[in-house]
Amino acid sequence: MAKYKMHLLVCGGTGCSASASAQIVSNLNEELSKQGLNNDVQVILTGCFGFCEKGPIVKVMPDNTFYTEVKPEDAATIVAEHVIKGRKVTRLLYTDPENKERISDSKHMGFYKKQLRIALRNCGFIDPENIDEYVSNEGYAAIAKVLTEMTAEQVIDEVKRSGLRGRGGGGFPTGLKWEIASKNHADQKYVVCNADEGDPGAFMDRSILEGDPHSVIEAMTINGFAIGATKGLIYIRAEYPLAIHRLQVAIGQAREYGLLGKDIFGSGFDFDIELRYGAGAFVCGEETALIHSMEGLRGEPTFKPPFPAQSGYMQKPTNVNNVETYANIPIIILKGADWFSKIGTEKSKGTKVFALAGQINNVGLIEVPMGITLREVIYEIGGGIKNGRAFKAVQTGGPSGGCLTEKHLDTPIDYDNLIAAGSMMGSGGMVVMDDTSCMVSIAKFYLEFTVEESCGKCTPCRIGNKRLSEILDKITKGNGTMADLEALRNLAAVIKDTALCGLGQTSPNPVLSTLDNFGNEYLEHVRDKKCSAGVCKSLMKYVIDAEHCVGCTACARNCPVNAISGEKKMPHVINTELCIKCGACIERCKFNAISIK
Amino acid sequence: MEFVNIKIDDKPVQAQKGQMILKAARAVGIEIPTLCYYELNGQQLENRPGGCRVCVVEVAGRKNLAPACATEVMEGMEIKTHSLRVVNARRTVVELLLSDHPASCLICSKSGKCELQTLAQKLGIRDIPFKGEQSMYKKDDSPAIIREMNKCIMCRRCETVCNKLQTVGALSAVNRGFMAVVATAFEQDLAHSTCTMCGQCVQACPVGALSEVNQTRQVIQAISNPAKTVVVQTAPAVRVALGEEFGLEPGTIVTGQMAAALRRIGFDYVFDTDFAADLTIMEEGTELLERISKVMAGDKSVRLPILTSCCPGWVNFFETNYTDMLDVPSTAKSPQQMFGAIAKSYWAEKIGVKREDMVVVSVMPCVAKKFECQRDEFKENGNPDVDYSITTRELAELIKQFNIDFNSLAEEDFDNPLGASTGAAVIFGATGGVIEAATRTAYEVFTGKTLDKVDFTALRGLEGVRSATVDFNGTPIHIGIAHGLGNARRLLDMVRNGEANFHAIEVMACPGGCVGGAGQPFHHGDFSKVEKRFEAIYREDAGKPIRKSHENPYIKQLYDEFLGKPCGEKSHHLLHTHYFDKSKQIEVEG
Amino acid sequence: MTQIKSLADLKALKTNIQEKMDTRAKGNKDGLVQVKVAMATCGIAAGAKQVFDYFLTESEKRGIDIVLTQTGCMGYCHAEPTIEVTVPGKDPIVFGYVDVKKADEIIEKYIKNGELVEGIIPVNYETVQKN
Amino acid sequence: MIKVKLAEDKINKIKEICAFFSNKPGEVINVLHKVQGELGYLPAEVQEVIAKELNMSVATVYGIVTFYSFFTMIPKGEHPISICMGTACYVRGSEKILDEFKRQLNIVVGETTPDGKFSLNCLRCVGACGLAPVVLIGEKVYGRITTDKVKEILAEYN
Repeated sequence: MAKYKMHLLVCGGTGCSASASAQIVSNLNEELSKQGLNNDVQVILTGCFGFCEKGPIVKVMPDNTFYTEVKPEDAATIVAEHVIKGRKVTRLLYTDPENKERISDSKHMGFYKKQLRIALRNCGFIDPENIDEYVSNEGYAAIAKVLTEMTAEQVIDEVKRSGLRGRGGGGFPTGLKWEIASKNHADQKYVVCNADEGDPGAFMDRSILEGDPHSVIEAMTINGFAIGATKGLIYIRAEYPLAIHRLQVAIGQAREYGLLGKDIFGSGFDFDIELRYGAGAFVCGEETALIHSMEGLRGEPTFKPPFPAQSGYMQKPTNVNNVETYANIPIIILKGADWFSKIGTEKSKGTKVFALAGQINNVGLIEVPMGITLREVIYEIGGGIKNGRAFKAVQTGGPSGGCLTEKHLDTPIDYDNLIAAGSMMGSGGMVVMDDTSCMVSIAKFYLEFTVEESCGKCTPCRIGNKRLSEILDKITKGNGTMADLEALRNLAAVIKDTALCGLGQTSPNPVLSTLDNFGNEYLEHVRDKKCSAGVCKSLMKYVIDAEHCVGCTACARNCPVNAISGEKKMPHVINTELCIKCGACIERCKFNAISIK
Repeated sequence: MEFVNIKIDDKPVQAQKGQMILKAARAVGIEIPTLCYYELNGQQLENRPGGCRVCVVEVAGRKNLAPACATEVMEGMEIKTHSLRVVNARRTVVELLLSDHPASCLICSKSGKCELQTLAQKLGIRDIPFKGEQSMYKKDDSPAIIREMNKCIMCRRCETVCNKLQTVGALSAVNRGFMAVVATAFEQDLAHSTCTMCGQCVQACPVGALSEVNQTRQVIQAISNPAKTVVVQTAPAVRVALGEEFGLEPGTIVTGQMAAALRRIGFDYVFDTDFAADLTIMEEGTELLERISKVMAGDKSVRLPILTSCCPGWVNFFETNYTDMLDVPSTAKSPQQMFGAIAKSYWAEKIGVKREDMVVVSVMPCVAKKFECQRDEFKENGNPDVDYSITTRELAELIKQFNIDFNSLAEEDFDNPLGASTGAAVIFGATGGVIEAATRTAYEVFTGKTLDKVDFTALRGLEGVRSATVDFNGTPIHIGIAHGLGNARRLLDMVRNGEANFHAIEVMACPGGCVGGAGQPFHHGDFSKVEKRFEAIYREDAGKPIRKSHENPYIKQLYDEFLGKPCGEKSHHLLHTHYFDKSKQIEVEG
Repeated sequence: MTQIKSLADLKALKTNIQEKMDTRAKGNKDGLVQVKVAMATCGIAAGAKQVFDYFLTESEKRGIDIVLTQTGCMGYCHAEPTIEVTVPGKDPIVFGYVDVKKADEIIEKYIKNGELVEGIIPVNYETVQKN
Repeated sequence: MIKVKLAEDKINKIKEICAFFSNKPGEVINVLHKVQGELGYLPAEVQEVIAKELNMSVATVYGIVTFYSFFTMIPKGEHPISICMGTACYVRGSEKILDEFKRQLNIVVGETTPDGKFSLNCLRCVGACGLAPVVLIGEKVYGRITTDKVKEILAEYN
């Protein structure tokens, strides 16, 4: 078999496929065989390049030429010019919008890549269970620098100037948090890594711990030095066995190298880390609840002040940061605050990792600079909506966040803009929804989550959220009234205003944001008793279209409750009294004769 | 003291630095309603979970409302306690609580004294806009305490009292979210838990979720049964608290009106537990002196200190937690039980009534007494020495049921002989009182000298753990005192670990002693009421013509006619008891 | 393992490791093929462990020298399991939806022959330069 | 005296675990994790022993066990089934999958089938969002599930 001299990579991502990438492949193959080059050049369809805006994309290897907006009829030119004559097809090259220059080598057009990996810099590159690989990638160079060249004040100053804000959701300035903890004097202080990632649909912390555990260990050590703590604790979900295993391995290796323990780098500074396990309580992501859980108590939040920086774990000053925040620290120390603060927006520096999920083509873990727009995330990186359906909303911030819609697509993503839009950054879950999602049901889903995860300590969260979810349930069952809509809004406002902890205070956000952005959908449920998305079972009716039904009996045979009747080869009928709306009949019908009304 | 300048409702206020908004406001007469907040001033007990959110206030510059109970005053703070936003939020919070609370106020034991009911009235709530699922729990009928957790509002007062004040650990918050409730381990009945029935949870509960087993009906039935001779005894602490139920100031002494009311209700004999308290001193005092002299003589079979055993909550506590020390407490029964035993033997014989035709009712400041009188060892052929034990609150209820105008009653005396008592008996109602009463008698017996001054002020006070040494004419007697079971645990642990040496220790389960008992009128966290009752106890003592138990002429008569001598054979049978190991032990299965 | 007690120790260790890596992977005609399997929870859930084991046994059976390592999440959850293959002298290529069948194809076609197979995931991110 | 009965090996195992954590009440969550790992679940008797060893009230232990959803007092089925109800799975129809499992097994969430073979539970996000909707049976992950696959998946265990 021949070894190919050249490869033509044609983007087969959904966005590009829609604009005829299959045609491009076949045209290219046709041209190549005409020229007798089939054995020298291989054409292959690939996954999405993440540049759908300029698709379809054809990349020529090994010279890395990157053709954009290629049409099937360009195939002949590419073969004739580039493959045979070795001349790049200038008109298909990407034009830099800044200086209007055509760029031929994709190595010089990294900027098209919307993603920048800082926190995830080592994930997927190094073997997380081999400390040597971390070290060879500048690992532990930051703590070395800190312990041999810097004072605690300088470290705090560097982190402050970088503009890094907490990646766990709240966005509190990390440097400031460290400074407060450093100023509270005590015989013992603690550094805590919050790895109790609980947002359903967010898994970046787990990925970092599984892919790059040493970066967190190194950062916690830096944190310990900065605030004067010698003990670190990682509070991690018990549901993450692999992350726990990799952390244990990493801590063991760091100890062997003397990077944890006594007298690190001969500096006289001691630091060590222990693991503490969560046990399935979302509220333990809240720092006071987390601390109580580590102390062996029910994970109930307590009011602040006192803040953990004053009185935290074992009543000692404690600094709590989340995994992603820590993952940024070593590189900030190495490359400096100035470098970091150039990335992102004015008030939100650096990058944010998002877990892109839901009805989107490229479900995945992405890291983007702050200030990117939702449109870029969804349509470029995410490759657009699955099955070519219409975009409806994207939910950020998990149960504490809200839904963003069409009108927010071009809003730059940062802490403050998301809050202004009625959502929040949260830990970085980003769930994309299409027109098959019912927004009332989505609000109900989140409220049911909050009800289940509420600790039950304060009235607004314990009873208020329960009532909110009951009203939503009533609406999805078709029993809602206009007064209920009013009640939802008022109750939501009081819960926000009176709940004890962050979980309670933000729990009405999914309701408020869907009310604001999809008010008509609520009205439709309440007034017209209709659910356009076809989600709310009580508001749906399954009917068989007599014109399309051929009487194959497939539906009747598969109906679990025998609600479908009819003679063979005659149109069937669904008894709506018996129908449980399970959808089994629709799945079985080969004639599209069954529909939801 | 440092101060900060703040504004509350536009009024400039100088508040103590470090103080919470709630207290700063109360100090200047601005009332902010609370529900979960519960403090026993001076008893190191504070329940401040910040959970009910009723006390929220608006603080300028803060994005959400602040709980006044848990927000510290800061220089320049501007606070609005009753803005529209605050009142709306407070109202919604109370409406939410009501939406998960049975609206059975008409028949609720707490009706009229319920803090939630009062709050709903104050806020003018006439409708509960939120309908939905209500929490349902099985009713728990223990021998003394009823738990109807459908009514629980998760204020956590009971949990805090049970764990922090009493260190009993019977209760904990369980489950979470809407399902969260305070319960025993595995949500069993209290009877199957480590509960001591001290009832401080009942005293603390702002609503009707926790209440005592009410026996007023049984009492009325007994009284109206002509075949029964119904005898009533009243504990010392009742007379200084009962008046509160009729609008009198805490600490008002109503002994005479109480005796009169009991007669109006129809009790055949109105006696006094104080008589039995004097008897207790005779027995316990003798036992104390016997043990001291044996120890002094080098007898290794007896141990010191001797622990008082009047308090049934305390007895339950050591039977569960100090099973290695079951030989240490005095074997003397409590005054309630001594009274019952004497009434159903000596007195029944004397008036020619058969034991089974006599009904003994006790009025107690206590919930645990209900449990005590049901103990098997206090029964003869199934017939209890004390048939019914009712609380101060239940007595008030009876008086109201009989439409007696309590405040206009003329004072009457107790009947004799079992109604006669000394000042030493009265002080049983306050922490330190039993041991002081015992000291008055033991001193004279031990030294053979007459006490000039009967007031042992060193033994008095409201500090949780106290100790004093009394000079018995050259022999120093070390005395320890604890009230509140948490304090008792601290003291007992010191004894167990050999860190403290005492001859005698008095323990009362409730803070302040019986004056702060769980059966007393609800103080709703205002401990100054208990302090006033405490002071009244000593006033009552000071006003008594006889102040030493052994000088009570009817006690002398009882020994002469019936018992013989203290700690004699008859006493041993009637007036002494023994203790059981109620601890949990892990055992290998199979 | 020796303890790292100074900055110099750390630098020496780093140089040592990097040299080892260079000799086994870079430019060198006789360099080895590197295969990294993304083995975070999602990858493993999708079957990455089987793929890893397959490469391990098959490379031996078929007499191809490869450096096989595990790594963390590459971010392409939609295409799990994912692997990265670096043939000496060529840019690393990421393949998605790798099962045992695809792994066989990758060994036979790409590793042995330089022929690409379907399932390539173009790397769509930049990674920060660490120094 | 109230007797709490438990098999000797279990008592010893629990005591050993408690001792490993120095019998400190603050370590109760670690202890519960380990004990559940060993015994599969945390029945009342087991909590009694833990409370005694750590010198804390059994009500407190129970309060902790009931707070954290990871701890269970009911033995799980031979093949515990967990349906991911994370957002990504939810928007891709995990509720329908759950309904189908309930229908096939004729149990509700939190129950175990009478033969002890299967138990059904929900969990929040296993982090395999790319494979949504996801179901776990024991350690095995099933991704991209549809309702009609439920029957055949269950058949694997019969």
